[in-house]
Amino acid sequence: MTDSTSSVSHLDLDESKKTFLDANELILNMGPQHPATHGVLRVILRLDGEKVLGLECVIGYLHRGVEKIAEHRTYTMFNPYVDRMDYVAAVSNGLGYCEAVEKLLNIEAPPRANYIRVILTELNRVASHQLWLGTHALDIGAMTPLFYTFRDREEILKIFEKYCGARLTTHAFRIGGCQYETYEGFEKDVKKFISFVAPKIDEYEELLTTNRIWVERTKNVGTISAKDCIAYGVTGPVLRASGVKWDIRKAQPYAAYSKFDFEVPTGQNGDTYDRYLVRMAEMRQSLRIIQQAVDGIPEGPIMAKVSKVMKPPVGEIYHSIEAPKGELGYFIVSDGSTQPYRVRVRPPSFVNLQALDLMCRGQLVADVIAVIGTLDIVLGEVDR
Amino acid sequence: MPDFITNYLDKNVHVTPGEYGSPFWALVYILVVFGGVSMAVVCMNWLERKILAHMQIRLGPMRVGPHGLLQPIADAIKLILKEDIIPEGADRFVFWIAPMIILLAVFSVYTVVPFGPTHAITDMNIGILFMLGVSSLGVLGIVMAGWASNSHYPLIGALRSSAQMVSYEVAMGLAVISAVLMTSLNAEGTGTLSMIGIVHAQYAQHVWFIFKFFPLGLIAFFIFAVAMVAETNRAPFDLPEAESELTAGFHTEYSGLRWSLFMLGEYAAMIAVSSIAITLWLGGWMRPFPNLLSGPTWDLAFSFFPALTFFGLAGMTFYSTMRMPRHSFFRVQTIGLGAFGAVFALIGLILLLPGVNGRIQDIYWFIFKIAVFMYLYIWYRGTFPRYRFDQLMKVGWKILLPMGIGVLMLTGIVALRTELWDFMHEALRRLVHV
Amino acid sequence: MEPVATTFFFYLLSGLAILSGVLVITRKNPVHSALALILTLLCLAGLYLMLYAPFVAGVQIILYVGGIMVLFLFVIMLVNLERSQKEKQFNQQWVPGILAAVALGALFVTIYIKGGALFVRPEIRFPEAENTQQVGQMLYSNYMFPFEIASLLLLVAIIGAVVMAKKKI
Amino acid sequence: MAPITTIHYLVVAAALFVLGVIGVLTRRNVVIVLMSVELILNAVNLNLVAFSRIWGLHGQVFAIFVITDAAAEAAVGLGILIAFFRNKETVNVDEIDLLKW
Repeated sequence: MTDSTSSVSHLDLDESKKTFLDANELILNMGPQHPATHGVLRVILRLDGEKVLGLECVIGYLHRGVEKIAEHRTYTMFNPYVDRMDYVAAVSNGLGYCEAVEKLLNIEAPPRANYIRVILTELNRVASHQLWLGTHALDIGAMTPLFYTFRDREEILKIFEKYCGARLTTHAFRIGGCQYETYEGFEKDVKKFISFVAPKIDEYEELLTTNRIWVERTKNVGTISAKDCIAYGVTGPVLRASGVKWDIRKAQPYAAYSKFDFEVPTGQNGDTYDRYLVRMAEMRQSLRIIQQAVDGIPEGPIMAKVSKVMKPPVGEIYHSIEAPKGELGYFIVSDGSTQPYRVRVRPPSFVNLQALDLMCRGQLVADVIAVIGTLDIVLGEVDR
Repeated sequence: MPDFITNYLDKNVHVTPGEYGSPFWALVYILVVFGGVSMAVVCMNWLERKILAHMQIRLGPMRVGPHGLLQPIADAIKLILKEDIIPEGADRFVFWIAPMIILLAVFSVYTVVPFGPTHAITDMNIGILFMLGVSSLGVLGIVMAGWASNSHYPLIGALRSSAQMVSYEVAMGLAVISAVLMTSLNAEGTGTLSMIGIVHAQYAQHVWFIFKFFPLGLIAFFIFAVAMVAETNRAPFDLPEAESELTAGFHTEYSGLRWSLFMLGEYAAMIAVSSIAITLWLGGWMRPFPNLLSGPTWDLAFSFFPALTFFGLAGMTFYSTMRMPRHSFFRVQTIGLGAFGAVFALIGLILLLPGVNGRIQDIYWFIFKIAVFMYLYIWYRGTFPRYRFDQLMKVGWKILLPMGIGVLMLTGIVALRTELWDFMHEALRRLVHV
Repeated sequence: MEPVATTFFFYLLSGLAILSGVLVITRKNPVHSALALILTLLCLAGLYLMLYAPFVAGVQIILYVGGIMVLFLFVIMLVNLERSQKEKQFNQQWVPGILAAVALGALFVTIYIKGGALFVRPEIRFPEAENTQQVGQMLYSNYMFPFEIASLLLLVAIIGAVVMAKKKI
Repeated sequence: MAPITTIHYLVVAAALFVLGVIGVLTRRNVVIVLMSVELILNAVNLNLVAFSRIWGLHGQVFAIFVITDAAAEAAVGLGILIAFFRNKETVNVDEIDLLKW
């Protein structure tokens, strides 16, 4: 696979590597309006018959200038905007931003707030993975898992709705803690959800894990080695599926993660199937964390002392968390005013998307779809 | 009544109108069969959406009519009224004729489908060969549709589809031949390619060919069942129209009425290939156990099935009617659903009439078997992911084809086992004596 | 069973066959040519049916129309050049070519007129229902050797086609 | 109208044969030349089948052999065509006169 994946045109290929359809190379424009590009990604494929010689991603169709907007909003006012980046994991985005600003302000959220944050973030991780699984399976042609995952994701969204009134772009956290105390029966709901969803995850696995077609479609597809992952800065389940045990929740614990006992699932081959297994295992680990957090949630305040007008000291901060899709980092520069001087987001989808070309070369068109699905990109986050 | 109408109705006529040479009745049969198939496609549209929806824990169409029963009609109106777009740079003539070719190919197949010993438009000496040949014409329409659209996705879809259909036809043909081979196991030792003859052969041998030489018949049936899904471009072999890869494959550029012609062709082809499978392996129009459970008592017992089916449908409909929300908004829908159930019950009652009952048996069992196949198609679609192109080719050429050849050879060996044994015995004897 | 309206169907089918044969050799676009050829082949299959050769008709449809013509269309798509349609369609020797063909046609006509009696013989009516069986028995008895040769020929053709189309195996 | 006899079929076959010959001799596009060859083969087939009605089934068997040959011929011919097209980017017969490249 090494030689045929070179990006040279078919005319420059060695005679021995030319194939039946070399008579003409095909440029196929996939997207931005395409059912399997998860929004508005545009991929320009250079095809040799059905084999991908190389591809180029064209992004920016969903660019809203989130980073620039930040420069004209106060720290508090910018908080809801981050929800609109990775809109399927809005809680994680909010957590990352709030913690980054807290670090800049040098305050810390109270323990109860941290526990609530962990519960909601992990719930959101499950929701995000469920959405990923549904759409990924749909891309590969299995229709049914989509509806199963959406049915179960609904339960999570209901909890969000009860907690903060919003389902998707939750804006659940505030700088310094949480705005809302948990509602009556929150813990019961979460526990009920755990016992509800655990068998459902088995159900998804029953449909897919040992399904011959699924295994054939995903094994050895879009393989990426650990070395390449690190070189490209790929993080999250994609990195872990290549065998690197790197999870910021363990490596640089934030919120209350140091208090919980959980494992970081890894794969070996770095192919689409391993990424699938890793994400499935991650869902189970998330449930474990939620269980522990709900059981051990402390009483106490949920908001640290934060002044109404936030004026962080001059300086800069980089804080990253483990979002469902990988390392989500915020780099904030403060000039001492109420508004950040510069906010730079390190979106995991954007960084992971870089590896698409590497992972797809020499594979078939159908694999490009599978790989786009397995990278779990959200265009809102890629384009910001 | 004129002679050309009454002649065929004579009690002594036990052949299809085509064989009898009655153009009038052949035309009647053609109209009934084609109309019936079109109706079946419309019902299939609703059923697929409903069954798939219930497999996927949702309700499916619910708005147009009670339980979405009028949805196919609404769809048809929508498709007819939609703008008919022909892309710039398309080859207009080929673009226009491609869906026609598919429809022509698919509907021609129905001329030899035996819904009963005399309920076919005609019976041909080359029936099964004709069916395979004509159904393979559909690929021409697909190739032309893809090429004429002057666009990349349809072109790739068309190339995929032609390669797929051509390769699976080989395995399909081998499976069919092994079934045809089984028809020759009679006193004269001559088999038949005629569709009606194949079913009669199963009756004469007291076994459906799926159970003949167990498991050889079953394997051949399995090969055919896989190949027929691939032939009709249905999940999990729906690569030519893979939505997530090629948007819609060869019919990406089609819209409105032309697009619906493709859909009509696809569903009609599903029914057509299912009826080949039923005729070859599942005893065609025969009811279960026609030899084992014979006699007037069993005949009477089985003759209640058509009516019972319709009473069951009527019962389901009445139950749904009871469960309709009691609100004035739903009054029309509730009445409509009740009327629908009443129609079902009425059909059931009509089917109980002795005159009708005797004539409807064959058709009922044939359609019942088709319905099972249609359900399987929907089930596949709800369960399986999609194969990749190279894997699809691998399955076709490296698994099904050798299996087909093996089954064919084994069937031949088993069929001629006594002759083979005698031959070997004789050869060995001579060898020893020499 | 007696065929219905034999004369009408004969003229219809043969007229269509010849008309689309003309289209095959005159169209600029090879796809249109292929379409016309498919129509010719189907008409010929109909004529075979009228000649009590249903098996040949079936083989004609399944092999020619379903197999060979798909191959043709496939190749046309691969090698179809926009510019080849704008080029000259007929080569320099088209006048002698047509003359030779017309001379050949005249020869045929002469033979048919002069030797008309040769072709008039009583028809042998085979039972149509037995056609396939009889052809099969003939293939496996009288023509066993040619049959095997034909299978060999097909094998050679498969290998040849693969070798030709795939330059480096 | 007169009943249809063997001679009628022979005339149709002759017409198709002549058309095929014209196609082979005059067209430049190799694909169409190959199609004309198919036309010729089919004319022969029609003759064979027409004769089989008065001479016995041998004609039909031969027609089947001819169809087999046509399949082989088309496969190899089109294979050559593809190999040629890859090298010369043309499908015109009168440019295939080098015997080597």
